[in-house]
Amino acid sequence: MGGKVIAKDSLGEFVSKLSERYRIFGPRKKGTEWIFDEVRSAEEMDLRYSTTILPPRKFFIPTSERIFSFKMDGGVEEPEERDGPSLIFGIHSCDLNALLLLDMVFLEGEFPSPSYARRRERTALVALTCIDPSENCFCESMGTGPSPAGGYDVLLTDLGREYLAESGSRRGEEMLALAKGRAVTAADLEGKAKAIECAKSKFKKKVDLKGIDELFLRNLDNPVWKRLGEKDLACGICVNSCPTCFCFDVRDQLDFPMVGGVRYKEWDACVLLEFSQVALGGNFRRDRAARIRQFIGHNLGWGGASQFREFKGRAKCVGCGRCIRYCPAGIDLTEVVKELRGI
Amino acid sequence: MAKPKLAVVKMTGCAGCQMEVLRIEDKLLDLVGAVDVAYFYMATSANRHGPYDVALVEGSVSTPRELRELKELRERTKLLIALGDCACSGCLPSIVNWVPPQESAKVYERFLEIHSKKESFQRVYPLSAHVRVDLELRGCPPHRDAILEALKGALLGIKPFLREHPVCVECKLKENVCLLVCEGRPCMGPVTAAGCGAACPSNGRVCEGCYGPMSDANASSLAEILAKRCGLSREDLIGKFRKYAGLTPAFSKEASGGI
Amino acid sequence: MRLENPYLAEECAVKRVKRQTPDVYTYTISYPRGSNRLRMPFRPGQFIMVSIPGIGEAPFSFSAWDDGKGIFDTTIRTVGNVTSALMKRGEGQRVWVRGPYGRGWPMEEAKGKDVLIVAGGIGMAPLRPVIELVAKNRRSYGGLEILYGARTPNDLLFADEFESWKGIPDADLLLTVDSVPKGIEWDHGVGVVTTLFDRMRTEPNDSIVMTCGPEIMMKFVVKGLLAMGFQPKDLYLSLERRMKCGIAQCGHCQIGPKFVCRDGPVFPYSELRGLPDLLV
Amino acid sequence: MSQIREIRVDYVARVEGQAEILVKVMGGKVEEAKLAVFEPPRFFETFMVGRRCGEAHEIASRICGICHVPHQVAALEAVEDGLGIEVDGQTRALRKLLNYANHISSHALSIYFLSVPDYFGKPDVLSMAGERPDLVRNAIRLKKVGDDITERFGGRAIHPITMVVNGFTRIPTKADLEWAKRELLAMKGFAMEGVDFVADLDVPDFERRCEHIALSQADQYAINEGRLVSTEGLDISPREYRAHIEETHTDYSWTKRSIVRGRDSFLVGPLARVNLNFDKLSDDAREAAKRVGFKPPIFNPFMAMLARAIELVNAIDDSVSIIENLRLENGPVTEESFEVRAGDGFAIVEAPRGILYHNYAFDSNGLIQKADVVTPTAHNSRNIERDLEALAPELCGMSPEEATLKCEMLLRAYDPCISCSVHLVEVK
Ligand SMILES: Cc1cc2nc3c(=O)[nH]c(=O)nc-3n(C[C@H](O)[C@H](O)[C@H](O)COP(=O)(O)OP(=O)(O)OC[C@H]3O[C@@H](n4cnc5c(N)ncnc54)[C@H](O)[C@@H]3O)c2cc1C
Ligand code: SF4
Ligand code: SF4
Ligand code: SF4
Repeated sequence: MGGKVIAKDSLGEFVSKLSERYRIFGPRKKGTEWIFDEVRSAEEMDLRYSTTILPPRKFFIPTSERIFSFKMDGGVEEPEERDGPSLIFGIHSCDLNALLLLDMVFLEGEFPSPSYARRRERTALVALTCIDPSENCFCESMGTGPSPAGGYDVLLTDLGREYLAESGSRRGEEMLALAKGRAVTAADLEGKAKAIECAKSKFKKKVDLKGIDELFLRNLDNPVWKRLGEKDLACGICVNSCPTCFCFDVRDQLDFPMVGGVRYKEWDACVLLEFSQVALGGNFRRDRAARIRQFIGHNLGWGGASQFREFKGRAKCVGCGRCIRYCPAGIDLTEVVKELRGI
Repeated sequence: MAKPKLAVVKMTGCAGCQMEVLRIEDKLLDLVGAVDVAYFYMATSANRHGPYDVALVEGSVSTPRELRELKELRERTKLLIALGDCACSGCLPSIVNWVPPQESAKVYERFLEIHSKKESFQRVYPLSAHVRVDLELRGCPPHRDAILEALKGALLGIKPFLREHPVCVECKLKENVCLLVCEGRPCMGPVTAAGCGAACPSNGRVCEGCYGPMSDANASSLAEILAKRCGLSREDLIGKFRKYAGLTPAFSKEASGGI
Repeated sequence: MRLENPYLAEECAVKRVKRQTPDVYTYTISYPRGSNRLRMPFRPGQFIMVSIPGIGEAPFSFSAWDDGKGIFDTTIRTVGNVTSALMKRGEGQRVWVRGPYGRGWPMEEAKGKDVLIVAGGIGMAPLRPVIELVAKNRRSYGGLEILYGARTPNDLLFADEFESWKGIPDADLLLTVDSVPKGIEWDHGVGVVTTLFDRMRTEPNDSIVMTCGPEIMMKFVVKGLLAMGFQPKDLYLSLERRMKCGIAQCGHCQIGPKFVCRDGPVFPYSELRGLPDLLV
Repeated sequence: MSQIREIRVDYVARVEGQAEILVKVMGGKVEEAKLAVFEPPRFFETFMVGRRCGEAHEIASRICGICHVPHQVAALEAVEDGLGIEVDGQTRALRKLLNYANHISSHALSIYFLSVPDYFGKPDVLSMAGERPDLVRNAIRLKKVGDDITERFGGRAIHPITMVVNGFTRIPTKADLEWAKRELLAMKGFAMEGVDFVADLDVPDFERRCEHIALSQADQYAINEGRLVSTEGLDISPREYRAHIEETHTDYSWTKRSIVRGRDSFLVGPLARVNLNFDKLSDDAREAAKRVGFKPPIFNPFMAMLARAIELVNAIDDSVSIIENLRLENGPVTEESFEVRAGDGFAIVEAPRGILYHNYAFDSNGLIQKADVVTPTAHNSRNIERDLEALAPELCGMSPEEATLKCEMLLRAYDPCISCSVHLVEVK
């Protein structure tokens, strides 16, 4: 696939050209943090962001989504999708890899989700190599960053005064055709490699993945879980900010005066008590210890690709560090792994 | 089928919950079509005595007269719903339960004289301290959507969906900047039941806990975090937990200073 | 290609409601004429998602199935919103059904082997089709032994079919209850279902065990059978977890790497051993 | 012939809270005229002691679920007074907007939900829906506009959350303001018609001269700030309140009752406000009042309903002009972003049903040492009894039903908030 080198000055023009074809969502400052939000120009974006509060999965699996509406006397209506093409600008490698993982859940199973497929299809991805990982990032350990190996339409890498823009798809090629820039040289690719090396040297958190699935299954009774269960608030922040957590609840809501209603889904979280509750008050994960073990175990131990395909070895966690950044109780899954390993 | 009979009853409270019931404006006319409002003193002068299918009871129990009324009501009511914090946990006025009785007697110069005629426990009790409560709609006041859900549930004979998970869930789903983690402000969201739509954090304020404890509140851990991260003193922490729901089992330890 | 919304269900009619115990009813549900589900392959142990608009959706196993007619039975204990609404609305009501989903009982693996069924309470529901299938293809299977326990004699499902089960060639039915209320005649065992192991004739070799019931019961069943020399790979359990989608997406039913809806609900014990959040 | 009559209303419907009325006439002489409140006391002033002054308004809000905004504003102003904080114009404007929103929904409730059914022989507003569908729909909508503005600007319709000491935790956006203006203007027509509608009702002919007290400001219709003035020449600042207003107890009621020291009971609320601030009303409100023949001062307490209708027009007009002049220059503040110090602060605010007095003293840690709150209904309670006394001879000639209804109508005209009247501390 081709590429171009775009001067930083021309990025605005590129974005405005893109905005003629796509609704653009990019990182925008919100208080001390960032969120992915609709933007109209490059100035509205802050491409030096670290991570956003909610991961980009919110665009593909909305926090709350109507499955269908119904009338009591029969008749079901699926929501109409009218949205045109959109584009996520500046998605980091961790979040991009997270989407590839969600694809396994919502596209590759026996019952693919039409709404997810549609949204994936109509959404272009302009990825951005991370040159300044935050103190909580560990994508390198997870093999998901700091620069993505694929899955993007366009990949931007900050080379100082310019961006190296590489296309990763036909759509990417078309997008790059809109950009003003010069041809890519070997020096540019070298610059990218250097930028990645430099980024790698900045990671403070690491996870040793060797035999990690067995590590977790061997340690189901490790006292660490009990201790975490005492600290854990079961607030759900970790799960809701996780880019690969896919769980949801399904509920019916009747309108008043009860002639019809909607069946909708909403993000759910395994750390919440209700998540595993069944009729008559039964609960398979009543203890917070079991729930925090499920969250961390699912992310680093038994979840991920091995749950959806035959092969093993790709964890559900992509190392974005959000759950660490936002946990009020200071629970850090990289530390938990160390503890399980007895380090 | 006869329309279910609804009663809206007030005990010791501020009427805010009844006001929230009235705020179902757009659905009010439909509601009247679906239920028979048999008793609602604030809204109508055509009040009938039970039996009722559903009773929404606002306020806590603070006088012998109310206790009598509540017990009678329970007998006449199929589904008794505690409407709002006062009914569920005593709400802010429950702070008085920690005040020695002599102090509250100062409220009235001739307290004892009045007291002999108009008795008061000088304490507030949630309804569940005295009768079986079928459903609790928490919040100060509970959101009208929850009230509607409860009424629909009553009409359908099912348990309504109420958010028992913490405010943090709704707060995150709204993509608010976390006031506790990012700004070090003493937010009660992690132990407080949702349902308000994370009203306070979405409006730049820390959650004060007005929906009472969530299903699995880890009060002691949050107390530790608030002390460490936000520098709250022991007194501050008591104040935080002894506010809307200090009487609930989940908060009572922290509300009493950790004992 | 246009993908079909997997949550859309087929509107079916409840043809018959039969009371089994004070809180368990068998619902005979029929697909509408011309439904493309009519010829869906069905395996005992699989489940369907049944919903009532406005109330909710819940997973239930088949307790019988008639391929030709597109009719199936599901035997349901009234415990919550969906199940109470089903019970209250009774015959003639319309319900939404989607499925079948999941991996059922190992009817192929069991061919030529003895079949031991151990059921507790409502857990008999998904096992009834196994009994019927074995009876129908009697020569494909070895001996059939059914151990069934319930709280009281009144809580035994399908009591009116016990005689015909006993009539199946080379089949045994052993019953036990936790307690017998006054005034009820009972000449079977009293005690938990594992107490029947003493009287059981199925041997560990060349046999397949299928068990369903409360997880804590299955725990003791597995423990007892392992001690008797049964192999983990021959012990099949049907598990129950909260379920919202039935299609390995909502995440509620996960047990470690397994989705109960996709990889189960029936699992050989060898696949479950060592997984988190299990009682067994 | 000695005639004994007793009129008793055990539990007055369509007013907030729980109260009974007892009137006894013997031989043409009034023996008793009591407003007995059995709504239990909640001891707010007791349990506020020891709480942080930054929470005073949040706690005080729960004194009343109808006039929560004025309670909050009064508590905030009193605490700020004690802390020596001077808030900016934007905060004051937004607070006034919120208080007006509260007046709008409370007045709409009082007129159409609580009082008007009496004049149509109906038990409640919804049973009027068949006959007067437009009236009912508009009344609901008018009340909703007030609630919705409170919700959008205050974060919640009942017990709002964005108002804090020294500002707001969320500043409304331009779009919020434009929306509010649209919503308000959409109801202007109905509010104007409301004045004529209420003026046409057959309001009891009754007059009793008494002192009327309200807040007053030189340059605007006063609801959040100003001096306390009266028809008898009172003119004091909030700080001087206790020197002039005195509270007493009775043994039959949990409500305390106020009188002006050395004088008598007095009336607060919409009638007092319109009487005393007639020239500060918006042009349309004043014109509408004149058109229906409202000539201040009016001493018929039943006319409070008309005053409310006039105030609805004024609240809409004044809110719109506040919105038009708001520039939203200052950002939000956090819940307790002020320096604590010892202080003693006072404030008086107009709740929909009359003046509300708050006073807090706190120590150098900002912990409340003393709280003193006097609510409108406490202010009015003695005056209601004095009206009942004056009404009593007339009641004697009526059928029991008529007499009862008249008493209830009088009470409803005062639009009492009984819950908030019963929590009072005698400060010594
Ligand atoms: C694979 C499978 C097969 C089952 N087969 C049968 C059967 O044949 N007969 C029978 O009586 N019961 C069966 N159950 C249990 C049955 O699903 C629950 O009793 C039922 O969901 C309760 O629904 P409710 O709406 O009445 O209860 P509520 O408590 O009101 O439940 C609300 C929601 O919670 C979830 N939920 C609650 N309890 C359970 C549970 N135990 N399992 C899964 N989800 C739950 C459901 O999504 C349900 O919609 C089965 C469960 C599973 C997982
Ligand atoms: S791990 Fe942290 S973020 Fe997750 S539920 Fe527990 S306390 Fe909340
Ligand atoms: S601001 Fe409060 S409610 Fe929101 S996520 Fe943070 S702690 Fe939870
Ligand atoms: S955020 Fe907390 S204090 Fe605010 S409304 Fe919700 S539960 Fe109440």
